[in-house]
Amino acid sequence: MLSLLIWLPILGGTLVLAAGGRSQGATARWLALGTGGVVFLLSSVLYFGFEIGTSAMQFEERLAWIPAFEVYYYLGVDGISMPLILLTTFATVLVIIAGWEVIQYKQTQYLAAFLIMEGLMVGVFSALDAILFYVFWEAMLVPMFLIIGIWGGPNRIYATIKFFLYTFMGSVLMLVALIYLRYQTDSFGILDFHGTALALSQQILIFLAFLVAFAVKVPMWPVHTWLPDAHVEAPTGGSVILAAIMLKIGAYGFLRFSLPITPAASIELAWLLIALSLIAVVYIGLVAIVQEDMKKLIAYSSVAHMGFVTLGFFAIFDIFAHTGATEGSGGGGAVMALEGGLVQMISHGFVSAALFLCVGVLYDRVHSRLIKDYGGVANRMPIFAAFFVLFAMANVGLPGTSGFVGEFMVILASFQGNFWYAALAALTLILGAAYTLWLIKRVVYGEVANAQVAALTDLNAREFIVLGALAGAVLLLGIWPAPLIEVMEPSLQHLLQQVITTP
Amino acid sequence: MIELLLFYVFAAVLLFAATMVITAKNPVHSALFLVLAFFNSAALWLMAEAEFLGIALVLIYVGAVMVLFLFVVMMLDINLVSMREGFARYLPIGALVGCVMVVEMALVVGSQDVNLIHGVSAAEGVGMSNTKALGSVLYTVYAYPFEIASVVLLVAIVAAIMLTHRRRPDTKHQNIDRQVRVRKEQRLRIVTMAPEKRK
Amino acid sequence: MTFEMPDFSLALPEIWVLSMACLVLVVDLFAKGRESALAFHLVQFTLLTTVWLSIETQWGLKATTFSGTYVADKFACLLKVAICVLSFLVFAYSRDYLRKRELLRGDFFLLGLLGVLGMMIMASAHSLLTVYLGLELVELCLFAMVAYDRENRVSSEAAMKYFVLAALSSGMLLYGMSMVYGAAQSLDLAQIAAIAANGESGLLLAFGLTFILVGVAFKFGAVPFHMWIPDVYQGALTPVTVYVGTAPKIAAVALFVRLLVDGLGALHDQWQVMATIIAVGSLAVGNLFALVQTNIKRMLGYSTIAHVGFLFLGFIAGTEEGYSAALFYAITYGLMAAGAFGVVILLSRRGFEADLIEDMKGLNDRHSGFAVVMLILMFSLTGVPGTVGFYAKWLVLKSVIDVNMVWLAVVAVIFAVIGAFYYLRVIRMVYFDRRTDGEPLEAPAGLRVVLAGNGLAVLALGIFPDSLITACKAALAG
Amino acid sequence: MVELSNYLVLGAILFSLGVAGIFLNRKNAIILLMSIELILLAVNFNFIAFSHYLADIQGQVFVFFILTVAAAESAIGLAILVVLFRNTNTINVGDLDSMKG
Amino acid sequence: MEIVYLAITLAPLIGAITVGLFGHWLGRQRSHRVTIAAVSLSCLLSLFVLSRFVLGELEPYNGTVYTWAVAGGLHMEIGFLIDPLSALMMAVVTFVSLMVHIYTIGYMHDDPGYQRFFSYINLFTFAMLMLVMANNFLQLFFGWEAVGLVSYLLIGFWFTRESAIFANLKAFLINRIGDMGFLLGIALLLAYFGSLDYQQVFAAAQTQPAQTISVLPGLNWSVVTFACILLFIGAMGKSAQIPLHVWLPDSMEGPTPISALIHAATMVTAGIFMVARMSPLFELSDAALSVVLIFGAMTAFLMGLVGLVQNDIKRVIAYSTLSQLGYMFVALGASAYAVGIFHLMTHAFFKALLFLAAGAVIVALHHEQDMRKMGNLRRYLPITHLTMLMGTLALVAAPPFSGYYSKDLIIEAAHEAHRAGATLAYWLVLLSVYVTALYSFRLYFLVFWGKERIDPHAKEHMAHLPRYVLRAMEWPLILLAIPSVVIGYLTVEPLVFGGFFGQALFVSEPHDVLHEMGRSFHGSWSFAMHAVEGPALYLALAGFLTAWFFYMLRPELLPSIRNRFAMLYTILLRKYGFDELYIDGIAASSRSVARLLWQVGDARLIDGVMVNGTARAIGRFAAVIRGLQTGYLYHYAFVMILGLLVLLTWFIGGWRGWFI
Repeated sequence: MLSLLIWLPILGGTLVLAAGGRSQGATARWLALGTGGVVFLLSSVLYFGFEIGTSAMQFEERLAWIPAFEVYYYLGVDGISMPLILLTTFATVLVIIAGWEVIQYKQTQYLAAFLIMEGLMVGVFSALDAILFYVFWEAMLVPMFLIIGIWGGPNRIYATIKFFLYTFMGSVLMLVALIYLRYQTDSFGILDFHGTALALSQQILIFLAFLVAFAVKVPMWPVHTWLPDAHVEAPTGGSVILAAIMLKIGAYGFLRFSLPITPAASIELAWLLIALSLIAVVYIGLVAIVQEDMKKLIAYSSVAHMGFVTLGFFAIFDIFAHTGATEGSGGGGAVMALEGGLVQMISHGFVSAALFLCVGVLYDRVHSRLIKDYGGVANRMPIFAAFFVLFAMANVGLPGTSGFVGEFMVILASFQGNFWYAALAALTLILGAAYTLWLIKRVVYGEVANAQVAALTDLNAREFIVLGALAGAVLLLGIWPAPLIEVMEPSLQHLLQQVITTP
Repeated sequence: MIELLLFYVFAAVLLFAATMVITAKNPVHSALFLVLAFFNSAALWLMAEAEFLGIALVLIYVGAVMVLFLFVVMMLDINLVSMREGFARYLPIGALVGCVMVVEMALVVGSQDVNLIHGVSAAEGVGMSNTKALGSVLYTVYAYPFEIASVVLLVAIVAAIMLTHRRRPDTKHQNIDRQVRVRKEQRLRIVTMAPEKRK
Repeated sequence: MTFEMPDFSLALPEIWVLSMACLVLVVDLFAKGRESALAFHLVQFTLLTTVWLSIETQWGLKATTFSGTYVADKFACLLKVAICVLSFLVFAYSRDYLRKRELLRGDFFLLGLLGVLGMMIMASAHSLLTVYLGLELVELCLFAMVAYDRENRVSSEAAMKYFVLAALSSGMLLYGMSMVYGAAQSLDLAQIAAIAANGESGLLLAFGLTFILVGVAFKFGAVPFHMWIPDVYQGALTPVTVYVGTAPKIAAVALFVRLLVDGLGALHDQWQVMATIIAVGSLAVGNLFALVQTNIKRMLGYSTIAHVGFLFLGFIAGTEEGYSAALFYAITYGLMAAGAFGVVILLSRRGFEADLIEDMKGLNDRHSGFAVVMLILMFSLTGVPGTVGFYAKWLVLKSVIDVNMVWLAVVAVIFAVIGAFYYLRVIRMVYFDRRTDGEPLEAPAGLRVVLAGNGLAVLALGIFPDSLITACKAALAG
Repeated sequence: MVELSNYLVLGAILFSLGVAGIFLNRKNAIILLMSIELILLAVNFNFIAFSHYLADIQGQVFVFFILTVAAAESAIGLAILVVLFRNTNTINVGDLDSMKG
Repeated sequence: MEIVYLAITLAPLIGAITVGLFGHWLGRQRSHRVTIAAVSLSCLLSLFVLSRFVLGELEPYNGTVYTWAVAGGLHMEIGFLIDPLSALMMAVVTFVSLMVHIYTIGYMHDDPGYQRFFSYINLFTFAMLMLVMANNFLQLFFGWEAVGLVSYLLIGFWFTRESAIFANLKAFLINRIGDMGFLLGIALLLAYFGSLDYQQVFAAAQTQPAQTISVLPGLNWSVVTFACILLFIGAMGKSAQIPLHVWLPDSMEGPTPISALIHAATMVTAGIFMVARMSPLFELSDAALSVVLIFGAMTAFLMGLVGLVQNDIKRVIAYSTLSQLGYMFVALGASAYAVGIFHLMTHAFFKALLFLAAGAVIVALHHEQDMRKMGNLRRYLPITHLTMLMGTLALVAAPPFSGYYSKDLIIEAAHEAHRAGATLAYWLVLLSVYVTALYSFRLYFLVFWGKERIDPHAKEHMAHLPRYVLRAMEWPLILLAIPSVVIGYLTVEPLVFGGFFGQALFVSEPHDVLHEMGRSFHGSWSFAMHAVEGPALYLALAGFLTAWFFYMLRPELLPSIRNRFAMLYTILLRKYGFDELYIDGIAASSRSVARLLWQVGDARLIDGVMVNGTARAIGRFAAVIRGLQTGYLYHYAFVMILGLLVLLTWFIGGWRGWFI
């Protein structure tokens, strides 16, 4: 099942490339959409076939891959990774539709790149062998590198090389750490790494190696500067995938690697992570306010939102210290912090994707991302404006939208650790509203600013479907997040047990 | 004792010649000093009971290789005046590095531990001349290297020819192939000319 | 004095190659007319049959013959296969290039084939003497090939430099060998290993070892014995550059393994530190110098140096796994380098060498298939997973980490990141810089197929690396 | 009595001279070739000395092959030199710097 | 009954969605019918529920609708708590909302965003109902934010107006500051009492009221007090108390029905409702109650003063709203929760009435809001005039209008309360009575009496106004005027003294001022007669007379008075400088900090030095060292020899022990 989700899109992408070789654009497009759609439908099997209430890996597959070094082709999902896979397949379909007629230059390559990337991302989320994971993790960079570099904006080369080197730098150290872990545990199985007895000094080094890799991906302050550049230059689809999924992979890494493998180091260094997260929330929130480029603004807002995720992940130790139990006594407690972080990841996937698509809609018409080139868009594009405002509100974290759920849970939970965590994190209520709504004010509202805005036409059916689907997801998750949280709860409980009980 | 003396004499000349090889102004002189060095070496090798090789060195090197060198030196028309500029400038650092190297190497090879080395078996080819001894292993035990050496020489021939042999465009030569295959039309060209008109 | 008749059947691959070389020599002399097509095809045929022959006669064995100067084992066999396959690729790329420049003569392939023979001899060497002779055979062929284009000033300059430096390094190697001989009283590697293991005359052995290491490092092009690499890579004709850059690296692994592992493996402690110095130097110099290059051949030359630094990590580890990792690295590197130069050859035409990185511009617009090949190759050289280059790096890193030299691994990966930059620059040219004026590429079908196959091999090994890893492991086992 | 170390030290000095010849000489490429001969000569000394003191013929065999190879090498070296001279009209080592950096 | 409660909330939601999505196809008339039907249903059902409570036939209901999420054993649910308090609020909300719906038909008759507007106000009704019906903090917060959202959308309803979209941004942001406190308060309660459910939190708070939280090392605060203050910050935002009040006057940029519904009658009273709802918590903390009391009193007085100098008709009423909200908080701060809610109710009616009446004037004059361009309108808009007069009388607390009952009780309660700040509060609210009367009658006289200063263009427009428009606006006025007049008289006894709220409002024994006051209460009528004995009536009268003197008798004196009190006048005109502080001070400085962080922190330090700097350094270094590859053969050889020497030295050094 998981293999299918990985290889089907890759195969599809290759076929698309082949089809495009004969310059049959339409065939390639439909082929790409078909692949994306089938994969999405298949991935829903994961959800409906998922056994709730257990933290064990499900849909496992295990084959010998490099027997010479006991590397296995070992896949499986639990409550942490399954929602992220769904997010991936969902976002890819949207991106394919969104690139339908906008991309003119080498469209087949564009679509193929996204499909291949989809497979690789699913691979990252489902790999249970460290080497397999690393292979997917790195390989995923390649399509994104190309997407930004080929279809990006004027400064795309700087942005994409920065993106690649930044992330590459982070991940090679992780590779060293993974090999070192193999040296210690005699296995490359991620699950075998969990709960390995390591000395604190070793743990700290491993933790730092992981930290570099994941922090860059997340991205955390101060290694976040690749993100605004990459986002600004990337084509819409690239931004969407980057924001919706790639950033999640770093956070996923914290859950899958840092916390369970090096719990002692995590406790030791939690203060650092929390500090960085809070800096991300406040500092980046402020920086976002003064952005003049819509995409940059949203990119910064992504960084700030991801700060919440990492805050949730690393506040658990303080929460635990205060409440003394993994659940219950303090009302949610540490598990809620983890869940909040994870929900925030999913939600941010939807919301940031939607916002980038909105910017893309405008960009396709006006070919500018600068805020000052807009104004009064609502006059000409009322339906679009409605969507844009809705997603902006979700970005602000308004209850009833998905953006609220994670923020709410993280703030509630982190308060149980330390008042100041929650207080600083809650500043996002103000900052987030400030930058998002100020953007809305300047772009959507007001008099029609110029002739280009006056010439705007409202959404076409294709754009409407894409944004509508996202809007549905955002609202559904906001109004009733229980199904999602239910799925992740046992896995996170289990994780927490590992982290807390390991001395 | 005499042996030692001889050794020192030959060695001294050898080293002098070698030094001159690398410092002589004129490459012809260098080549000639190299010949001198080879002669002395051959003498020393004879002392070390490597008679065949001593002779071979003289024959091969002095007789063939050095002649080749001289030939090339003569063939290439080199401006000797400019050839030695700046030599003194690099001498100190070069000499220093060379000395350090000699000292370090001598530290090892000159240590008395080295002199403890002795053969575990007495000379195999007792009663056999050096040449014969060499020959008997060369064509049996070392047949494989011997064959390789032949290939090496083959390569040298091929390479040297390939690199230096060139068909000069201005020299005339026969192509018998073409001569034989020639056809009538190629030999005889019938030219029709417009009749001359009288005005 | 006893003498056993050698078992010629064991050395069948070498004998076959040599016979065919002679045949080619003769054939080429008399069948000049058709651009040496016959010689070319004969050579290629020879290489392919040799692959088969090597596997058939030598895989799974461990036997010596020719009075112990020749050994047939899995290591030798694997190396021969790799050498032949790589050379096959190289000749396939070369032919079209040479034809376009009217340089296509049989002696190119003849020398190439004799060089292959030399490498095979090195692979199977079991005596200092055979090692040396094999090495010299290769070198002599390489000298000639680097100078192959007689009218080319730069080529001859490169050849001169290469010749002098290589001779110097041979001298050092020989000096080292003489010391080892003096200490072990034998040229046979097995006996040397026995002497080294029992610890007598350690001083001379170790002294000789130093010189031998220098000689070996030179063949690899490791810092500080790397100075010839960029000039030779740049100066030689591109086909020669590919030839120099691929199979001889594998032969160098043979040199290393035969001399320093099979022979002086017991002195691993002695050479580990030296090798570490060399490795770190190579990583630093290779990557940093490559950053500022504009000539892609020169850039790839420096990148070779960087890769050699990586490869050395496997040796440093000093474990069986480490050696096999180094071997794996060399083979896969050869494959990648061959492909990369193949693309350069593809882009060049008469009067235009396409050897500047800039010349890669707009390749994607001109032919997306080759662009993908170049992409795969560059990412493979970078070490991105999904391509075989990753496993090469992974294995050597793993081997040093397994001997608890994590710091070295960290240094290596940091340089790998720096290195990524210049490979990305090539990809940038291929994909990001658009050029509409470039005409569509045209190349003979054979070249295309081989190039595509080369790229696919890098990718396929990147997904299923196990067979090659297992083979390398088996080659070094026992 | 001539000792082994005498030969070896002689070889070492000779070797160093050859090496020095290569990097000291900045003008004449032919001298480089001769320096290489010196280096090989030094190595031969070592082999012969060891062969003598070990009473073992293999050293001499090795020398035999070195002589062979050295001759071949000289041939190719001189050929390259000739080619170089034809192309550049000089064998000045200092002029060979068209590739650098 | 669950189905009824669900119907009450869902009806407006369905209406909102229907009209919101399909309003374009439905057309105007069908759109307003759908939404009005929905609200009518809600209103009728709410009144039904309320009546059952009044009759004592219904037990309070506390139940879950669905589980929103379960996290770490914490059940987060959507559920209803229906008790007399929420029933009353539901009735008020839906009734006023219904009136506004009807009124809107007239008010918005020529606006292109007609359907959108109806959708919004239906949505608002839904959100407000969610807020008041909540049985837990999650849902409370949900409603809290949702009403904020609709408020944001409606203030910016005319989104092409720069001032409107500025105002809505401002409203949202200021509210967010409050929300931050509110959310932290919820988090604090959850952290210490382990639940989000009202009942459980209250129960836990009762059993462990002495818990402390260490905010800074060595600084321990009482959890309950801290939580209450945090919650009150939320209330300050939503109910526009000083210093978070600045958004409310600006929110008048929205259409007038909105001002009536959201920014006078319902949403802004959410804070009051919430504090009343939290009475079991606030009762545990005298400190928190004092804070409430003082902030309320300050707002009541200071904002009333600002109302004196406003010329925009809606702004005057807006400041009046601020002031009245202050009153309500005073009541809450004095532990007289029932009085606060009572005033909330009466205020909802008469303030909605005032706004709608003002709106009628504005529409009639073709969107003219400046009172200086009105005057003598009683001739043209008789019904509006009459209803507005009634609203004004209710506002100034003239007995026996509804406002009298509630306001007088507040003054009384402040007088009776015994906590810190009570005396100050008492004097402030008393003075405010004078101020209220002054600005109310100023408005009344300026608009309906005196010289006619109407723009001729507007006058013509007034003459051509369609009849249905006027009718649609007048009916709600009349319907609102009735409760404005009588509701106080009718309900003061049961609501305040009759224990109608039962357990819904909790007052601890020593705080129970109402009990004290109840002893001297002998029926509504005698309470009204009682007015002559207190100072409030005379103050109100004085206010009326002052207004009459300056605006009817001697308007020419005004400029000289203005000049004499120039300083005070400027302060009032500048609204104490809060806007300047926020916009030019805090917002501008945080923007410059942000720019600094971006340009220097991100661009120059992280990118410039760390990222690009490293790359550049490596590149430069490489460019320099490439010079080492000179191209000269002898250098190459030399480097090789040096390499050999290094290795040799290493080896010999190791052998001879040089490095040890």
